[in-house]
Amino acid sequence: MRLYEFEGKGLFKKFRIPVAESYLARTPDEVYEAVGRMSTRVVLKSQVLIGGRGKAGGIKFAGGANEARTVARELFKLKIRGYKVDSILLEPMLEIKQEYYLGVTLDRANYKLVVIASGEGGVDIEETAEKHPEKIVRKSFSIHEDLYTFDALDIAKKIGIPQELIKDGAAIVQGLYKMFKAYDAKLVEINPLVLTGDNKLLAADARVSLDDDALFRHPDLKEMDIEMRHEEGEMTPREKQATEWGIPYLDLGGDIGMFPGGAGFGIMGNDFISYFGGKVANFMDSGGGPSPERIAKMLVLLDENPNVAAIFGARFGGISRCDDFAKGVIMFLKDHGLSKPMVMRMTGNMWQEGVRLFEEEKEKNPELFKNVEAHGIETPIEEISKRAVELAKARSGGAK
Amino acid sequence: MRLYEFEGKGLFKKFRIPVAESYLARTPDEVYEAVGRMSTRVVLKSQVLIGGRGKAGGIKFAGGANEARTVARELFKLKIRGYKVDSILLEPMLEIKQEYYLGVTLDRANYKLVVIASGEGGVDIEETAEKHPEKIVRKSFSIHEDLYTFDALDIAKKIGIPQELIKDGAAIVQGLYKMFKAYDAKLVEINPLVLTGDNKLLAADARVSLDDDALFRHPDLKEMDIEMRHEEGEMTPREKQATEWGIPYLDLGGDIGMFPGGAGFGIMGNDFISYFGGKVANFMDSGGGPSPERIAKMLVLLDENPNVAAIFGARFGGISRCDDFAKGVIMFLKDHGLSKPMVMRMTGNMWQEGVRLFEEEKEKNPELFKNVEAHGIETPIEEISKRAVELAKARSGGAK
Amino acid sequence: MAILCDKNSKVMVQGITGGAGKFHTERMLEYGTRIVGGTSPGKGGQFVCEKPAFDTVAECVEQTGADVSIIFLPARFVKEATIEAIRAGIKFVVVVPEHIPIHDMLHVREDAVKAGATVIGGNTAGVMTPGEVNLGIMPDIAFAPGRVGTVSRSGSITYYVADTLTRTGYGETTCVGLGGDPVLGSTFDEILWKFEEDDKTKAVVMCGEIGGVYEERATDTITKMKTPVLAMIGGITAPPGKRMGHAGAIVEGKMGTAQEKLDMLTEAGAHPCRTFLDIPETLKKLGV
Amino acid sequence: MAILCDKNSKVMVQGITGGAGKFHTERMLEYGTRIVGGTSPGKGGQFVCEKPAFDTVAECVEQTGADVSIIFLPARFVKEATIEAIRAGIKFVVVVPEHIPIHDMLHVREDAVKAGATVIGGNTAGVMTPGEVNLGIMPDIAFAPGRVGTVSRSGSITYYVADTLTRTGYGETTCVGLGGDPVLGSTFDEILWKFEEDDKTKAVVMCGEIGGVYEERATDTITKMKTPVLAMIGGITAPPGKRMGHAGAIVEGKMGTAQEKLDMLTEAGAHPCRTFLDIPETLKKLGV
Repeated sequence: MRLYEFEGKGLFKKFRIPVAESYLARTPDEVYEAVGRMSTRVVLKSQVLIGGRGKAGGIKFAGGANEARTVARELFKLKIRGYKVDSILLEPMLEIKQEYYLGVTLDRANYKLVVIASGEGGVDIEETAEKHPEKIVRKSFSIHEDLYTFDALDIAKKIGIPQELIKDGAAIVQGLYKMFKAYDAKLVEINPLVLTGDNKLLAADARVSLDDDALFRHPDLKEMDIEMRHEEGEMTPREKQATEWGIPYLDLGGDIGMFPGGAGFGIMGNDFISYFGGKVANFMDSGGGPSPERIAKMLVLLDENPNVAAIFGARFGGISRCDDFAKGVIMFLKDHGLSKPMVMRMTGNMWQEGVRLFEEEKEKNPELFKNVEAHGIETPIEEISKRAVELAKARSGGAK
Repeated sequence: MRLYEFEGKGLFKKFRIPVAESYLARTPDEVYEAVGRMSTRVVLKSQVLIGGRGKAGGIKFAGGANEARTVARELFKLKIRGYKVDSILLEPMLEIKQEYYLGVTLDRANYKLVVIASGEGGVDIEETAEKHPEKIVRKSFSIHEDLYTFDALDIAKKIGIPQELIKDGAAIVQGLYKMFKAYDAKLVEINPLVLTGDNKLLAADARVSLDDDALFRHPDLKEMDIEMRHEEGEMTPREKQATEWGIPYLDLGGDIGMFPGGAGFGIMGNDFISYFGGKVANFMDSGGGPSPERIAKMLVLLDENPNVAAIFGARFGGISRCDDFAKGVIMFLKDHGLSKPMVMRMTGNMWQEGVRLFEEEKEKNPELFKNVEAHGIETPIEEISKRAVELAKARSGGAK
Repeated sequence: MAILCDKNSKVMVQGITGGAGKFHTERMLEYGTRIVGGTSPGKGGQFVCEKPAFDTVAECVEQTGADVSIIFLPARFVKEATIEAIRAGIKFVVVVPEHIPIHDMLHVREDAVKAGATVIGGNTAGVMTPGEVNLGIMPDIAFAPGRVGTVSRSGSITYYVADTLTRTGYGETTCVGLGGDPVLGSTFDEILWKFEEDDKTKAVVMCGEIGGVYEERATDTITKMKTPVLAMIGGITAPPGKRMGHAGAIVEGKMGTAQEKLDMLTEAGAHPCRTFLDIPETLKKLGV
Repeated sequence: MAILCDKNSKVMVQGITGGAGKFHTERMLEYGTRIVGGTSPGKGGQFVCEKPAFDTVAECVEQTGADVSIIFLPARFVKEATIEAIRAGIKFVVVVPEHIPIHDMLHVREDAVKAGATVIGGNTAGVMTPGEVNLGIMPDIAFAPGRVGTVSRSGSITYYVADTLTRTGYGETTCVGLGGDPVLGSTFDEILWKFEEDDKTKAVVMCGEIGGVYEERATDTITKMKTPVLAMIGGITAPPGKRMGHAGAIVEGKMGTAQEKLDMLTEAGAHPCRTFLDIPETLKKLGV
């Protein structure tokens, strides 16, 4: 879960990482009021869950309450790479002598925590790492290790924090590391860490990403008004609908509706369709052991998508059962009806039972299955993929 | 620092170790009032910082508010091994099916934390350990290790907690271990941990001892109304005086006043006097690098003690300086005057300077030094010890 | 022969009394997996499919001689359960549950490395040694004993690959699911090397996917291997950076696009495959 | 020869710019101790007695080649300072401050054992190798080069024993203060064994005291030693259980009364002494 800058800074305070005094405003009038209380020139920072907001015009400056309100009105209309601006963080404009970079993240390949720091902050750290690796300081730690003062001092010195401030710098490094461990973070980043005109170190931004799977350990986030949320950029109406139903779903723009099993083949099925000359309309993941209701909802998403010309279904029953899968498909056919041609394959756990349920139902009501071509283990998935491409071409061709 | 039972139980709650609902009362009337609110027979437990209060009559039972007040009046008059009863903890009387022992402590010789548990609680655990070592479960951990559920379950099972409660038992073991680490404890002990008539596990007592040297890390104790304190049993007026002055001091009953340097020779000097046939009046520790004022106060304690027939002084200047020592002695001689014979030796860091200060002062005012026999490095400390014994015998003999 | 586990493995199930634990214990037993018992703290003394449940792994190991463990427990208990198994001397642990907290897996990995134990998962479909052991949640229908090993991040891909190998007569030695979680107990290189050391495995199919970091770690090992490696990577046509269900499938910086992964593996000597049907064709060319 | 440090040791002082650090740096230099620099975080670049101060031990080691460190810092900083020295490759660390939190010392000990480093203290007067190195706060007057090693919990006892050995012509190889804190970086047995391995040390005087646990740990080692061990224990006549200033001097249960300690050591082969003057007499009898 990504945190907003103001939420991240709230956590920073808990770990004694210095931040500028700030106000959060949700309307232009709140901006006006808050800036009225501040005696300096202010910076207005759009709160969005994505980097690069500066380049996208999400950060502005203003000299007084009136100007700030005018600027805020524009910011609240902004969309930054799909993210709406719901709130603005107001901070006094700082005189900046130097910008540093400081972050803690995971090195998953080596199972370590890594502190990354640089004397050149405020810029794209990945670019610095690539072009000037010598300007990047890296230190790895085991998950059970503490980051001691001496390591923190070493980092602070290596990135060129002035001698009289290295103890302050070290305390920030230690604070950030502690926070990373205490809150099951995947990334905590201060970019830039600034040296101000009056010789203080301040975290001028906060980028914090926590492990969703560990949020249950951190009920105190709620007490800090940090609500659990899904990371959402701009969503299509169908993506919104899928999210409400708890189904991982992405619109991808093609004409073959993908109705897969797990995420693994969900991803690779996309490649197969492409390989055989088609283009998929979506990514979707059923999750492990989906209920018939969920299966039915997945099909609703596809059938009601006007871009979808044909549906490609694949189920390899592992932890899931093919009979449940078949029940879901039948539920959909009965309750909703299928308007698009669908080719599908069912195998794995209980596949014969699934096929039997289909045949039983088909015997009672053949009309229901008029658009369904169902296969079992005997047909390779490549054949199913090719057939889906054919079906889509036939239909899209006919529709044109 | 030892905690009172009620303080220890306060910490237990923080670590979800179940304790009985309880009230703390500081007067018989508070007892009356609290018991009025409780609907069961109650136990009145004297809060003292020492074990064995049960045997000493510090734990009583009562059936109602009136009886409880009468019992409380007696308890408040009690002294338990020198400790006054200032407060009483009131708890409902429990129906007890079984008593267990559970503790976490340090194994200093092996640098480990040790969990000790037994199916036979409520008794002297050291006796059990000696007579029936097979009834004691021990598990050692490194300081950086957590105590996982599986280890806790193993302990709970081995001491015979009923199968349906082993998860509760394990949670108590884990809670106690976490508390030990979180609060820099030297000992945390539940004796007994009881299985109640309604099949619940409860910590019926709490014995907690924290590391004085780590209390700076636990300012939250103060928020829990646990004040830092010195461990004090019954003190003699002189011990109280010394405590106020910050001087480690014990009255030991003999007639030779000990005026030593560090605690090391403070202890061994006692043996020397004994070896040469004398008996010391006290133990005292100057602390490292004592000021002249402190030196003077140490002598006041000895000179004003009527039991002291002679004073034995020894200073080996290490981190302390003999000139400071000499200055302290001179300060005392001038401000207070010495009424007892004193034999002393000064060597180590700046001893010649110390001796010079004595000679200078003696030249100006010989009367001041009439009771002082001062030696330097040339005289072995054994000779000084023997001389102290002689001086005391002469004086005590004369006084008799 | 097989890697990681074979018909002599004495398997225990952590979480044996839970819904998933019971269901899969029964399925695994049906396949012939030698399940000797399991654990369920507080439920020691119960039986599942006539196999005894214990409160702790140590007891189970002592009483049954279990040497392999498979975990069916809620994610939040996995860290301690895995470490418990390792401390009790188990050298191979299969973590089926998904969504294990990442920091927990770092602890697990350290304990495993220290003890010389192998952990696979979380979010793995398990390990299948056809005809001997079904250790996990894989559908047995896809598998047959044979001469190709497989290792894959995804369960469904494992099934499709095995289905293809079975159908074309190659069959499988062992099929390993690494798991779909972002931080895994074992990595491709480690499993590949076990196949390299297995006489019966004549080729290995490794299936990675967009995102994650473990495919990249495999290149050195592939260079050193004599056994041929066939590589598939899912997500070649996926838009980079869009979430794909698996948390592990978020492209990490410059690393991890599917095409880059496939190129790196090919350069290290692996034979790239685009569809499952490419696999038997490649094996044929290699004379496996 | 000497144990732990000798005239070639390059000594650094952690906390060199503080009051005690400065004072003792000067004293140690006067004795001839080869102090090469020190640390004081935030004060790198300053000089004390013309020796450079650095921000970290790693820098100091890199710039000066320091191989021994002595710590003069407030107790709460000792854990990290000691671990810092160990991680920077220092193999011998002297912890002078007292009242180190016990749990901190457990961490320090683990790090030291892992790195094969020796830590003595806290609350030690240090180590003296007469004529070569004064590493700590001992008054040099008591010491002279010679053939007996000493190891003691208490600084004052170290001085008295050395004084006695010096006066009677035996002199000392090295005098080690274990320290008075309840949990110590090194134990009697470890130091005794270093003396056993030192050719020049012909006998060792060990002085323990009531309370604590480290005397008991020494018995096995004494049994194995060829070098004779003389043992003194302070507190023979102390009432058990009453506090004696040193936190370490609280009798722990059945263990730790002075007489019991002396008996155990005697049984293991040590020669008991009651006064300092017993020491030269015993040495004479032993033909040292």
